[in-house]
Amino acid sequence: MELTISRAEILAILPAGILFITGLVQLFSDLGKNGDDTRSEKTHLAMIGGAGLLLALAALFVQGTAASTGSLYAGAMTDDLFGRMGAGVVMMTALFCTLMSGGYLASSANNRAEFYALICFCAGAMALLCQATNLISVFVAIETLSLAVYVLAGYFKENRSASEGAFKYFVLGAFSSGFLLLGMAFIYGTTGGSISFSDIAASNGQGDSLFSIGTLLILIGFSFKIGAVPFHSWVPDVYQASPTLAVGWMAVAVKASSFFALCRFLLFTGGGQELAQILAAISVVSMLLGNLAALNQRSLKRMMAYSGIAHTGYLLIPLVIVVSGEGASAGASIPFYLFAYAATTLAAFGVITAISVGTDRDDVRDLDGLARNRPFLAIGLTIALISLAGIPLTAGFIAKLMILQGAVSSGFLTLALIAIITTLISVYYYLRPVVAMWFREPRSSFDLVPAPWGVIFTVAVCAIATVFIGIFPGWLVDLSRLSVETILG
Amino acid sequence: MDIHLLWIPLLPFLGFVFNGLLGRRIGTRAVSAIACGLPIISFLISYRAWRHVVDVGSPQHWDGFPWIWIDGLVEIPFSLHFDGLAAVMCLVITGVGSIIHLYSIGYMRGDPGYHRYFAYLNLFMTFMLLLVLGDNLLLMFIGWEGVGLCSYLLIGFWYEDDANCAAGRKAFIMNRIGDFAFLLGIFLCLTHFGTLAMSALTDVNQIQTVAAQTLTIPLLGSVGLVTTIVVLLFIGATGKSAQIPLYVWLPDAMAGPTPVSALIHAATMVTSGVYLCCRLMPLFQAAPAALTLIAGIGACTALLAALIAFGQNDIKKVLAYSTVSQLGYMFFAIGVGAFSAAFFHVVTHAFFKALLFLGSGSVIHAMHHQQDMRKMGGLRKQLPFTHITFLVGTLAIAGVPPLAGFFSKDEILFAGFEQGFLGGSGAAMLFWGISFLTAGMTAFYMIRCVAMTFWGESRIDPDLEGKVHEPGGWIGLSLLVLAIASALGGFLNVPEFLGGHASLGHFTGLQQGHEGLTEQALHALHAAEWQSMILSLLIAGSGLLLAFHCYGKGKDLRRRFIESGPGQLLGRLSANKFYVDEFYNSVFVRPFETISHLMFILIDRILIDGILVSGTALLTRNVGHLFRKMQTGFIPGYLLTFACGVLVLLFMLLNFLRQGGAQ
Amino acid sequence: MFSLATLLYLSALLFSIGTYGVLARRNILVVLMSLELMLNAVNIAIVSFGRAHALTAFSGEHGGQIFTLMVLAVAAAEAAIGLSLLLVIWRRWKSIDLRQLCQLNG
Amino acid sequence: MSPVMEHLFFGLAAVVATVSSLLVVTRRNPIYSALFLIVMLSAVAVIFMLLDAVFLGFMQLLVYAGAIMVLYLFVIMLINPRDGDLSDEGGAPERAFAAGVALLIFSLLSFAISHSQQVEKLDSAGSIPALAAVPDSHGSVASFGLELFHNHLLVFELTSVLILVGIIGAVHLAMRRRSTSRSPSTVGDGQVTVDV
Amino acid sequence: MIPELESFNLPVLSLITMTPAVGAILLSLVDRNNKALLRQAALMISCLTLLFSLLMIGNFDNAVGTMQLEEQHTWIESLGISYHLGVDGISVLLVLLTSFSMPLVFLSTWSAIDDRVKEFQIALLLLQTGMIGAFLALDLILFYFFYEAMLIPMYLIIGIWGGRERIYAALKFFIYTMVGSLLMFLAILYLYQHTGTFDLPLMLERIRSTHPLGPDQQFWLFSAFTLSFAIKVPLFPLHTWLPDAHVQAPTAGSVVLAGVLLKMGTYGLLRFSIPLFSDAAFDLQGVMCWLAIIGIIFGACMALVQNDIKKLIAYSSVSHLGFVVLACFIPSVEAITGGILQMVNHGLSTGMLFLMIGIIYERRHTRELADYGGLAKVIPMYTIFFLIAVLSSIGLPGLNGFVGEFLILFAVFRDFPLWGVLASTGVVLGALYLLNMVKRFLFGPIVHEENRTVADLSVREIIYLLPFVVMMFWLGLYPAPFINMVKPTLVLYVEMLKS
Repeated sequence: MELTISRAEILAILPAGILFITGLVQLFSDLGKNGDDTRSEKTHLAMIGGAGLLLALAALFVQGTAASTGSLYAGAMTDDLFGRMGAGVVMMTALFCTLMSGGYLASSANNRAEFYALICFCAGAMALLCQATNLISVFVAIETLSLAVYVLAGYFKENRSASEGAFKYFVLGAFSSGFLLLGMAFIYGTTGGSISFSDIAASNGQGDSLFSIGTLLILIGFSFKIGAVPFHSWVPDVYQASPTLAVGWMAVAVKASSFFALCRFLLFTGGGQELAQILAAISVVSMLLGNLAALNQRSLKRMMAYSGIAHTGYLLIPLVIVVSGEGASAGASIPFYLFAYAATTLAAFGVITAISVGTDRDDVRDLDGLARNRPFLAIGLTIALISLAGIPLTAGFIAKLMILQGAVSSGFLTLALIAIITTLISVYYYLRPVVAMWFREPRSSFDLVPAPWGVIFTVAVCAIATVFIGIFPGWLVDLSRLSVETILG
Repeated sequence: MDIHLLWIPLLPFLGFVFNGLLGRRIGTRAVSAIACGLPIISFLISYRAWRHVVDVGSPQHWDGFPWIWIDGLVEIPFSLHFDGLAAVMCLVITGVGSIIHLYSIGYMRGDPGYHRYFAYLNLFMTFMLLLVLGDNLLLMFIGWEGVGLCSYLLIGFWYEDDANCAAGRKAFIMNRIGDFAFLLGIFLCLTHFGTLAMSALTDVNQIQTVAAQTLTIPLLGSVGLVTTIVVLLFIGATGKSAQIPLYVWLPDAMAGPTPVSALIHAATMVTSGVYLCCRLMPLFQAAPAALTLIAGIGACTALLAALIAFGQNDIKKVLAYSTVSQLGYMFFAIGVGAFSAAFFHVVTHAFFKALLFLGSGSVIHAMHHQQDMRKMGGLRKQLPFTHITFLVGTLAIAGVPPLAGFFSKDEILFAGFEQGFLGGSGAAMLFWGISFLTAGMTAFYMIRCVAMTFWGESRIDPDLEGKVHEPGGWIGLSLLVLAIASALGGFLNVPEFLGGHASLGHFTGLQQGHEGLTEQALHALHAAEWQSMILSLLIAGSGLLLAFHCYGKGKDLRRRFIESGPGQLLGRLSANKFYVDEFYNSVFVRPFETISHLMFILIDRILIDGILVSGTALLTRNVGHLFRKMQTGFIPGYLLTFACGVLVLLFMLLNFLRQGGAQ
Repeated sequence: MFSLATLLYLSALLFSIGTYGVLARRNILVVLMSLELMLNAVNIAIVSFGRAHALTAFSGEHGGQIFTLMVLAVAAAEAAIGLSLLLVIWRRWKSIDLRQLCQLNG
Repeated sequence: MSPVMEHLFFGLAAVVATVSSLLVVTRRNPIYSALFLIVMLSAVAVIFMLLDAVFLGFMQLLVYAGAIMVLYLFVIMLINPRDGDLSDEGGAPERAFAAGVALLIFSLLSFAISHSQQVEKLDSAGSIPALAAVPDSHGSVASFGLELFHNHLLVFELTSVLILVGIIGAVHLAMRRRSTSRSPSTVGDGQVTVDV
Repeated sequence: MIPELESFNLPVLSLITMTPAVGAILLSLVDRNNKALLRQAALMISCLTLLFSLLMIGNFDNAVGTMQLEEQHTWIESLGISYHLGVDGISVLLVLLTSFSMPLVFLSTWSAIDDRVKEFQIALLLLQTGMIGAFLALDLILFYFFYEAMLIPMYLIIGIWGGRERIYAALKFFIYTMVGSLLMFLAILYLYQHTGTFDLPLMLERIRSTHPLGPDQQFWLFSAFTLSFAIKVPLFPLHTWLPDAHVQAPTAGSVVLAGVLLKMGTYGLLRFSIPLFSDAAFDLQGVMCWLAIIGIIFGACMALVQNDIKKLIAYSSVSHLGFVVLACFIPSVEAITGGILQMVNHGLSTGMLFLMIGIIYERRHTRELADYGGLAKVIPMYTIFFLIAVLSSIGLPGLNGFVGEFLILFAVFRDFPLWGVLASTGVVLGALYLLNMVKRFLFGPIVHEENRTVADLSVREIIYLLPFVVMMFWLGLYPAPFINMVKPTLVLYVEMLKS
């Protein structure tokens, strides 16, 4: 037995590898700085991160839209379009978060390289998670990213509520890891010792009750990560208390990578009607609870948390269809939705970051009259909210269109109807910030500091992307379709 | 393609546009010149067209352009038609209209809304002429509604006073109610005739085919189609021509300037209902049941209005009710089939009622807008000319030969007499009786009016004493012209038994000839006409005499009657217009408003907005609040939720699996 | 007695005990230990499955063991993070009672 | 080792593991819990070894009992809770409820295990000691290592990142630095407090 | 019609649709303090749009009843969505109405809006694109795009520049509209699943031939579509958002709302609900017509008891649009012609009324009827214009309102006499409440001293009111050219419905 690593394997690991190295470089370049330094913007860290992420993105798309390269590292990962898209979402998010970090962290006197490095490590793990094709790599990647996110959530350790949120996240996360692991154990056992997804799919264990339990437990593990009801409890608390940037990161990257992995996993294991019904139930409850609980929130971040739960519910609809075997092509809406959701959410969190810079406030009332003071930010947030509400001309609409189209054409009319009704409810709370920004007069007691350049850049790019995808979504739709088709080879 | 027909209505319209837009700038003199000049030119054109009709013997027609026109489906052109009937009407309108325009120069002098007034007046002429000339029912409807609009504007001319506006609005709405029925009638015509052209609606063959059909109406059962159409059109006419039940607006309409009352609310607009009936004579004739209804309503209106006129003290109100009463006469005539007589009365009525109104206007003008007759009296001395002309008008309306009213009224009464006694119709007999009685009452209340105004002792406000004097100029001239017309107008249509040729009736095509009758029958007819005439002369004469007595030497008689029980009752009812307005108010207007208000609060505010809309929102929010409360922030709770979630899902899955296994 | 099923029951039992610990205890330290218990319980299942499949497994004979090794690594890193978070909590609250951490809610 | 001995050892280890884990979750003082956890982990290591995973068993002892538990004890000592300082535990109803949930989870899992055809099939081949013997090299460092680096190289490398993240996180969270926070006056709501 | 232009083969419809949007983008580059330039530029852009619409009319063939000037490009191919525009008799007048009234609306905002001028002009331009696009779109998703895209600018217009209760009104407007449109969205997706296309002509054809819908399907789909449009109309009992929205919206918002936006509902009924699901439409004809009639009468009654002028006119819209809905559900050329004319008429008369109320509001800052009275003496010019608008709204023969009302009522009466009679009462009630309003508003004595010094119409105001008046007379006296444009389409349309 010889250790051989093929060119494809190197290429496949390259993006993640670049990210890990970038993280290390950032750590080293910040070594030995004294405490006062944490108030400066440290643009060089962002630059290193940006360069690394751009390199990683370049490396990611070296192979373009080429189909799967087959299993690499003895089935531990693959380098297919689906995975690349997932990794792409994650890395772009990481790029924007890195760019925004400097100004935000400096304002809270906590600008240390750890934040950047953790985001890079986390992004690397997520990229691998999107491409992982065996249980062990999925587990380790998930744990890596989770640990990084726990730390990011509690990054402001001087802040009581941030610590509280981080700890809640940690305890619940570890608890859910237990179930995830148990599920993996069951699957491993009932499929004749298979670890890689393709082996699992090829084995004859599917009909076994323990196998179903295993799939369900894995689903529960992922449900926790994506914040589906009833495993959502952490979401609002953590979102509210954590650093805004970390929340943006969680809201987009964690959810996106988990969804990519879950989708890949479910496409291989299937699950049958039983699991589909359970997923549908989770989806319905998530949509309802997320949207209803968001109605009365004052904290923007908390509102976004509940909205995130609701969006998880919407995103589960295509999974229901996939699992029920009505058509794998419905899965195509997941990459698209996540792209759209990433652009939209980043724009929103960019604005929330901008207003919480220096003050750490995120009340809806703090947006009063924003359209007068900062019309640019107001437009950005408005576009984001409109997109989240699924109103045309935005990416969110096309995403919702794809999901509902899938649901309708597979006969899941009830799900589609509930999605529609809850969307309607969501309009109310998405409009509240719009009302505050545009219809109310600025409150004199609240002065905004100028938004850091990274934030401005992020909001601009993401808002434009949201609208652009909303108007010309064709390419992304095609890409998503293609990517889902490549998973199964 | 006689396009000059278009100029008849168009010229006053130009006047309206010009005065309306620039009137304020160009000064009173120019306004008067334009406003009076254009109708006069219109009159001249009408005259020429009339000559043409007389000479050639065939009506003129202007094809116009398509108006509401969907090829093959609804084809309603904007085209004008000028035949004998229209010609006479046009001449009356432009003629009397021009005179009243001239009169207005004097009457309205110094009013701040001078140009506006003339603009409205011109606009009114336009619409009235359009009404007359319109070649189809819908075009007529433009004029129909248009005159209503002008009436509205002119009644409310002095809009600073709330009451005037209310009166204007009342007029418009009452008219609208009538128009609602009119419109339905138009729909029925269009549905069943396929067109609204007058030529089709008056075509006997077409009418016969339509007349065979019936309609089933809820509550009424099966009703003849033509009857329905005629009744609907007649309801439209009751609005415009102030018949029961829609007459209540006309007395209120006296809020407008007096020349307006003369032109619109006496001479022209209010008679358009009669004109409509005459226009569609063949159609009306095909619906005898409807005609009976019309006769009844006409007679009743005539009586009711006359009764009310007894108790009025406002000089214009008396004239207004007399107008209503005279209009009732006209409809009575139509009801008994005497279209020619009705139309003749329209013409003569236009003369003498315009004269009376203008006369009253002259008095009012002289009295500085005092209209209450109780504060007049003895004006004969100060206003001799007005007095004479007014008296001419009064005698004309009372039916004193050989003044205009005598001829027309006599014809009407004879028509009723003929149908009732010669034709043996019980209803017609009754209606004739009413009308006959009314003729006497007319004479009485008109003399009462003259007496209270011009005769007896002066009751004038001491402040005005000495300031009252005859208005000269245009006002005098107008009165003179109209007095002559009132005196001689009757000779337009002298009946055959008096040696005339009934020329107006023949010219308008409304008078049926007696060609079919034998010599003997004709003789009998003439005899009956003589009888009827004598009867009507008697009743008019007794009315006059009684009035002369009561308001001359026999004051005691009058006082005794007034103080007697029936007298008091009648007096109160009459003075309060038989409480009809109050009745309408409490039965229709106020309940409607109250119900609307209730609906607004109950349905809109409470049910829809409150319970359905806000209720849903509130429910959603509260459920959301509940979900919020579930988020306690307590870690053990979260963990427990998590574990329970796992449990539930596991249980669900195993349950599904078991069921799947069982199958 | 020493069958795969027995091992799995044992694993499930230990897992449930760990779950009980997490759910019932209010002392953060004990909760963390219970979490370790749960992971170990699963490890037993993985290793026994691996042993049962040792000669036929698709993924090589040591698949289960290697999986478990990774879990060990994860458990170690998790413990590190968990304990440092515990320290942060201790510094802020001077308490390691789980119930104290309930400022965030709604 | 003879099968009988194996059965005996297994039974012993299973009982020890169960009892000690029960003690872990029921002891009020975390020090006792930690100590019983060590016992439990050792018992698990024994089970691993009985399952022909010798190397793993040692790793279990090294990593868990050796490293992780030391960390726990270290933290316990750092916090130094005395008996009196120990916070109250939840009341009996809460504990009963938790026990009920745990019991239900156990019964559902057992139900699934007992109904699994796969497990049944594997069991029909006999109990673990009776299974076809694995090669001697099974579970040894060499063969374990070879497989690890051939089949699971990626994961192995990823684990290094995992541990790196753990270290960075732990350092960032646990390290006390010179106060860098803004002065308390600018802090709103009293949520941000100065590092101690 | 104009050969030179045709040979150019300009994408006229796209030009009409996109000009305002492009203009909005250009406008966003202008300095926000340069209000004059902003205003003039917006006006120019809308005039340009009007010019393009006239070009469209020039190229529009009156003899053809099918879609004309069609433009079809692939857009989102993978989702089956295409960029498909086309105009026929149903939409041509509405497009014209929109592009006709927008320049006037822009002109009216010159003095009314002084705060955030830039945003306002941009919002209005975007709104215009949305409206025109919705009228022209032949792809259901494209239609939905535009249909929803109108919401945001309108929402902002009400919310930012509105009255005291603007936030409530804007939200109510938005949510109400969303309720319907989201269900319609679901129905659109279902249709796609059923027919395999979003393209309206293709879908119609498939539903009528190869992919017929079952009765249940028809019922639910029809309900979903119609709910959406009924809210937009608004049909009783879904109307309560309208008074609030109107009262709170700034003048331009009210004008656009009443003038064009409400027509989206009736247009949608004509374009989508009825032809796509003609069986269900036929089955539910009774329900819809009764609702329309209740709307006519109820709206009138409500208008009668209002004290706020805008609210009064809002309720009058409910009443007037009841006629249109009624017409939509009577399958005859006359009725639908009348319906389309009535849409235009309502746009003109109510639009003008709102403009005029805006003018007086600028001077007196109140909309309570009780605060007015006696204005006719002070502002005679205003009074004349106002009266013309009111009379047009009342449906005075000779003005535009009558033509549409007549055709509708006639056709309804011919086919369904009872409905015809009931609906005709609206004519009487209309006169009642409007004249009531005029009396309290313009006539009577001057009670409030402030009213003595109100300024009469300025030249600019006359300039933007005059086109309305001209159109009112044109449509009232010589509607034939407009009817000719509409008729061939409707003949085909009714044939299709009846088959």
